[in-house]
Amino acid sequence: MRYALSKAAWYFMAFLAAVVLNYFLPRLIPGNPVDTIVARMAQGGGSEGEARQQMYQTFLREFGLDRPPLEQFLNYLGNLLQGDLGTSFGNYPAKVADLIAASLPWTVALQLPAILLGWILGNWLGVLAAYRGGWVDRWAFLGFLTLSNIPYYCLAILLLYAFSVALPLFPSFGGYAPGTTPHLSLDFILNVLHHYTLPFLSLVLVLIGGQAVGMRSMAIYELSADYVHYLRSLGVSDRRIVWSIFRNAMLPQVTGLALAIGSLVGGALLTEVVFSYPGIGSLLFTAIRQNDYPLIQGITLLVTVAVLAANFIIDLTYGLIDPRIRSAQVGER
Amino acid sequence: METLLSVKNLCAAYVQGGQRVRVVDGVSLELRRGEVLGIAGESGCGKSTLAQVLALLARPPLWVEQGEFWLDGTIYHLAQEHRLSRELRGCKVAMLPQGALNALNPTARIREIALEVIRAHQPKTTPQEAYARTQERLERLGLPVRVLEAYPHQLSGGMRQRVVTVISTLLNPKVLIADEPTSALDVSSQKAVVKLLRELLEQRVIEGVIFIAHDLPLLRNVADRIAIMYAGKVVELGPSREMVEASRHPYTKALVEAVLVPEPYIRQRRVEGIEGTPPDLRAPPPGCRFAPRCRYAWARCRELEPPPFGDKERFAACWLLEGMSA
Amino acid sequence: MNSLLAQLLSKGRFRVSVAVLLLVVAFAVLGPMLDTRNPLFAVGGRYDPPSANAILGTDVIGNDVFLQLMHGLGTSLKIGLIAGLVATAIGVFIGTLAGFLGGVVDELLMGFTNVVITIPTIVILILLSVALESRTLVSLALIIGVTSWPWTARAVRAQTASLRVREHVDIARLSGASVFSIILWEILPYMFSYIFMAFVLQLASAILSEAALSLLGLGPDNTISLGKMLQLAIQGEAIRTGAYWAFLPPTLLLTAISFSLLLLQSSLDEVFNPRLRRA
Amino acid sequence: MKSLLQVRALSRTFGSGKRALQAVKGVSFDLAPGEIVAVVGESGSGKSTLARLILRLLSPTEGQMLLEGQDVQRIPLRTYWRSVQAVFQDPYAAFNQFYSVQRLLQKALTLFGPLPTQERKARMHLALQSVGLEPERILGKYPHQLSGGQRQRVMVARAIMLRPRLLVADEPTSALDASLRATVLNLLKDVRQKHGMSIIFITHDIGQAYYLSDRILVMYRGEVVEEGPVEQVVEQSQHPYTKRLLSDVPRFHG
Repeated sequence: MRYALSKAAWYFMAFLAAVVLNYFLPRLIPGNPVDTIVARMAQGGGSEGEARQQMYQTFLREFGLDRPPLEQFLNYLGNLLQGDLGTSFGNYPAKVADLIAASLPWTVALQLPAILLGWILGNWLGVLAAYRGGWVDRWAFLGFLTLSNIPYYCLAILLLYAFSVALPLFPSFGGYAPGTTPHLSLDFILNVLHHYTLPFLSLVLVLIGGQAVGMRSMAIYELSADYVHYLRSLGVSDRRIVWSIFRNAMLPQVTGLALAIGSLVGGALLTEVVFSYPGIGSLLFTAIRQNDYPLIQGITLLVTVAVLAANFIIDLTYGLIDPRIRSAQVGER
Repeated sequence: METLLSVKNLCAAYVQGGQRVRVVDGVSLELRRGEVLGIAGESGCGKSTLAQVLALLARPPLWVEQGEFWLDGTIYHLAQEHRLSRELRGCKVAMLPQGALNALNPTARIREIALEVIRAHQPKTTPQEAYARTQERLERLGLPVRVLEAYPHQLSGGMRQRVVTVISTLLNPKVLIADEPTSALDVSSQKAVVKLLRELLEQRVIEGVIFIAHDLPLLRNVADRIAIMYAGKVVELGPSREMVEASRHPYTKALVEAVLVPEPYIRQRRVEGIEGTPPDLRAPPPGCRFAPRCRYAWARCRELEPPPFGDKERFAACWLLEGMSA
Repeated sequence: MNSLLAQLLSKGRFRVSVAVLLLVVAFAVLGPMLDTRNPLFAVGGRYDPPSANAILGTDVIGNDVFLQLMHGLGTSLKIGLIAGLVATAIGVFIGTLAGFLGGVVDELLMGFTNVVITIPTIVILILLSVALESRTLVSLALIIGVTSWPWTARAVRAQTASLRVREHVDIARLSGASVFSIILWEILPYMFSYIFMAFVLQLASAILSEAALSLLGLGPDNTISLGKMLQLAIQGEAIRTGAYWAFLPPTLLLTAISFSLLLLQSSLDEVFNPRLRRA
Repeated sequence: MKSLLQVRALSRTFGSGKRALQAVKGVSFDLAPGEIVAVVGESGSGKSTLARLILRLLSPTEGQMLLEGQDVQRIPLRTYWRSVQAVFQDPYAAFNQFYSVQRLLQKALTLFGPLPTQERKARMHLALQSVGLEPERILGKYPHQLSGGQRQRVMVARAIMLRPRLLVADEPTSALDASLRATVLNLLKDVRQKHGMSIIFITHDIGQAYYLSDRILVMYRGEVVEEGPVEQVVEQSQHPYTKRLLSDVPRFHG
């Protein structure tokens, strides 16, 4: 219990640090931030005249620049607690929270299946390679290594060029055909899947490679452990031994899965950018181009919270899964 | 007495990078039914490698070059049968390793490990049956049943080693190969493990033990007979008491003399260790391998390898003994 | 030491990765020496295909792709090098201090490290980059370095903590050595191979981070880098218009660098940690 | 006779709260100049913690130590370590594998501040010779080029080169083959004879304690449960723990 509380305390501090960073960094821009921001936005081709004036007033209020600094911060925290992330510059007067809510499902739908499938297939293939050994292992390992070492956005670019430009099998942008509105029909679903294939593949291949490389080396490491020799000495078959190894090696891999899910939102922003696929990544890309600070802040905060939550859950459950952690050592040596 | 296990002219070598280092060189031994045979020597004398070979665990880079292996009347040619049926391991010969903590899967409970071992040979055993058998065995040996639910790290060092002993003998192997099973333990835990081994022999769970250790006083108490190894060869063999009280080989004598025990004679004189180190087995010296460290060595020792003098019950390989009848 | 080198050289993976890296570095160092033209100066029209004039064609604004590649590669490598060194140095510093001193210092430093670890790097990168008025090569490299040390610190701490209780450290203390001298002479030599591998990983990840940031539109100003080339190509629709010469070279080069660095790391890992080798 | 070292109610606790572990509990004893005292105990008895406390590699939670009547807290560490040195269990681990014997010895000599090269050389040679090693052949060697016995000899040479008044030997033989143990213990005996230094010999092996020491302290769960001259403790032990310990040691002769 003390363990859980102290962990919670550390995570709360991390969260506070993130919020503080999130709050102060954009305010480090010299001068009156609202002036600067609106001016910068105007360069990016914003609105004119009265609309500009109205925006100016909104942001002045949101930033609360007429108040003392501490009050500004508390004000920000208050809004945050109510789920109010402010108003977007770029898509004025849309609320940041609404924009994010509209994009998030696309990101989750793209990444969650990719992470799960990549994790399952990758671990399975990794153990298989380690167990088989010989040339199977050598070539499989080389394959995994290649896949896992390609930067995921480079693979995305290569796939996009190969299968939608050079060989036009798949659409080259968007989440569904332009001009259609999302509705529930077989046609539309097929259309969505058609758009989904390439981005999904580009993620899943890299994930399989990474998981398999990790799992393989862990399995090989375990294969030379004393307890494996002991089981072997008592006639336990290699097949059964691989099972125990798999179980032992899975523990760290489970945390990997949780982390991957936690960092899902911020993990592959560029896939969406490359494929012009709707989602958080594309949203952020546009926000950065338009200097849309409230939106950028909202997204980074979301990414942080997701990662923190995943880490916190891992820390709490890891002790339950692994008996070795449960009994911490006392004393210096 | 009846012979349970015997090896004849066993040679084993590590082969790596084109280099062949023979660490077990022409060893012949017999283990009788109901007996504990001790094997002693300094580190690097080949006793642990011998244990690996006897437990049928030799795998590259360790190769068995030659040797007959008789077990309960059946012969196995170790050099050819590399994948020597895993059915033998655990069932006919079982290994009792040194570090019990590392020998047990850290994430498995003791009952899960026991189940794994039983299922390796009787695949249809249900967890309940395995549990009941292990429980019964623990009770019969006077060990607490609660260890079944424990994880390895939750047991004390001494208890862990006894639990490993029980797991190794779950399938009633004929021969137990114990490789320094007590070296990491305190004397009281040592005693408990030794008592357990005796118990297992008396209850006929196992029929013979080969006990490998560097600790002569311990072997003197555990083993019925002791073989002394030096540089891959057995240099002397005999009943435990005689080996200590009336050893023949200068190496055995030096080992016995270097022993420090809380017995009054120790404080009355200066105890000397053995100078020098065992030879490099990549280039063993010609003649007697102990000659470079031997007080009594003369020219012949450095040229010709001494054969065993005596009979197969009591022999020593030293030129000093030539002409002495057994 | 020599036997380690011999082991490394006998590994195909090691030889391939070192060869690729040498070629890449030679291209980045020698290229701009031989061809001194300004890469930010247009030499042709929009997406001119490869020709004698520009061997890899031109990009969306008419710049010579080959020339940009040489200079962009240099920028990317510089950023990777600076960021990798900074991250490794901070990580080693914090890790050894926490691991060696233990107690409250350890708890505070590791607490801090865990806070930094859990805040996603990309977030800090984005926020810092947004806040900067202008992003130079050096400032970008520093930002990447300052945000990516925690993993190194954690691993170095674990290693230090296990080295600290070794007897030669006690012997050094009994010879009157100071904390600083013990860390320097008794701990670090044992971790040298490990730190080098950590640096290789940091280098690779820093180069990729630069590319990722540039792709999001947060690359260094007034210069060209592999990431910025990609961003220009994507924004300029090079992929969809089939101007492969504008995006394939930086993509393949990034892949080759990342691949060979990680390959190098994995072959080093196998030599330094014999248990990973197959019997 | 005046005591060299007086240990008074020394305690050390690790951790705090429920997890607290008192490794050493109120240990007191005196050590005369030139005396060899063995501290015998099984693993977890706190004997190694006691050794580290005496070496001041660890600070006590309670208690006091006096070296020649002076509270050790008042003695600067570097001065203290000129008087109190150590030999450890694993002679391989006690070496930094990157440095030669010469460098190991030279580092130890820095405790005396700057010394002329001639003087340093002379001291190193003398120390190595007194443990039966040839300086010319050993000084340039790296630990992996030495045998286990040679390594432990070098560690003893390092300690006696500093001419300490007290040598703490923490299980100096347990990583060595049985055939080498007597050799190392004899070395310690001779060192005492020649230099008159006191030795605290930490061991789990009552046989070795019996051979080497004048007095024995038996430790059990952090406390000294029995103390006395060797013959008395071994032949007429009083405490049930000591009796059990002795009865569990396998008989060798008879």
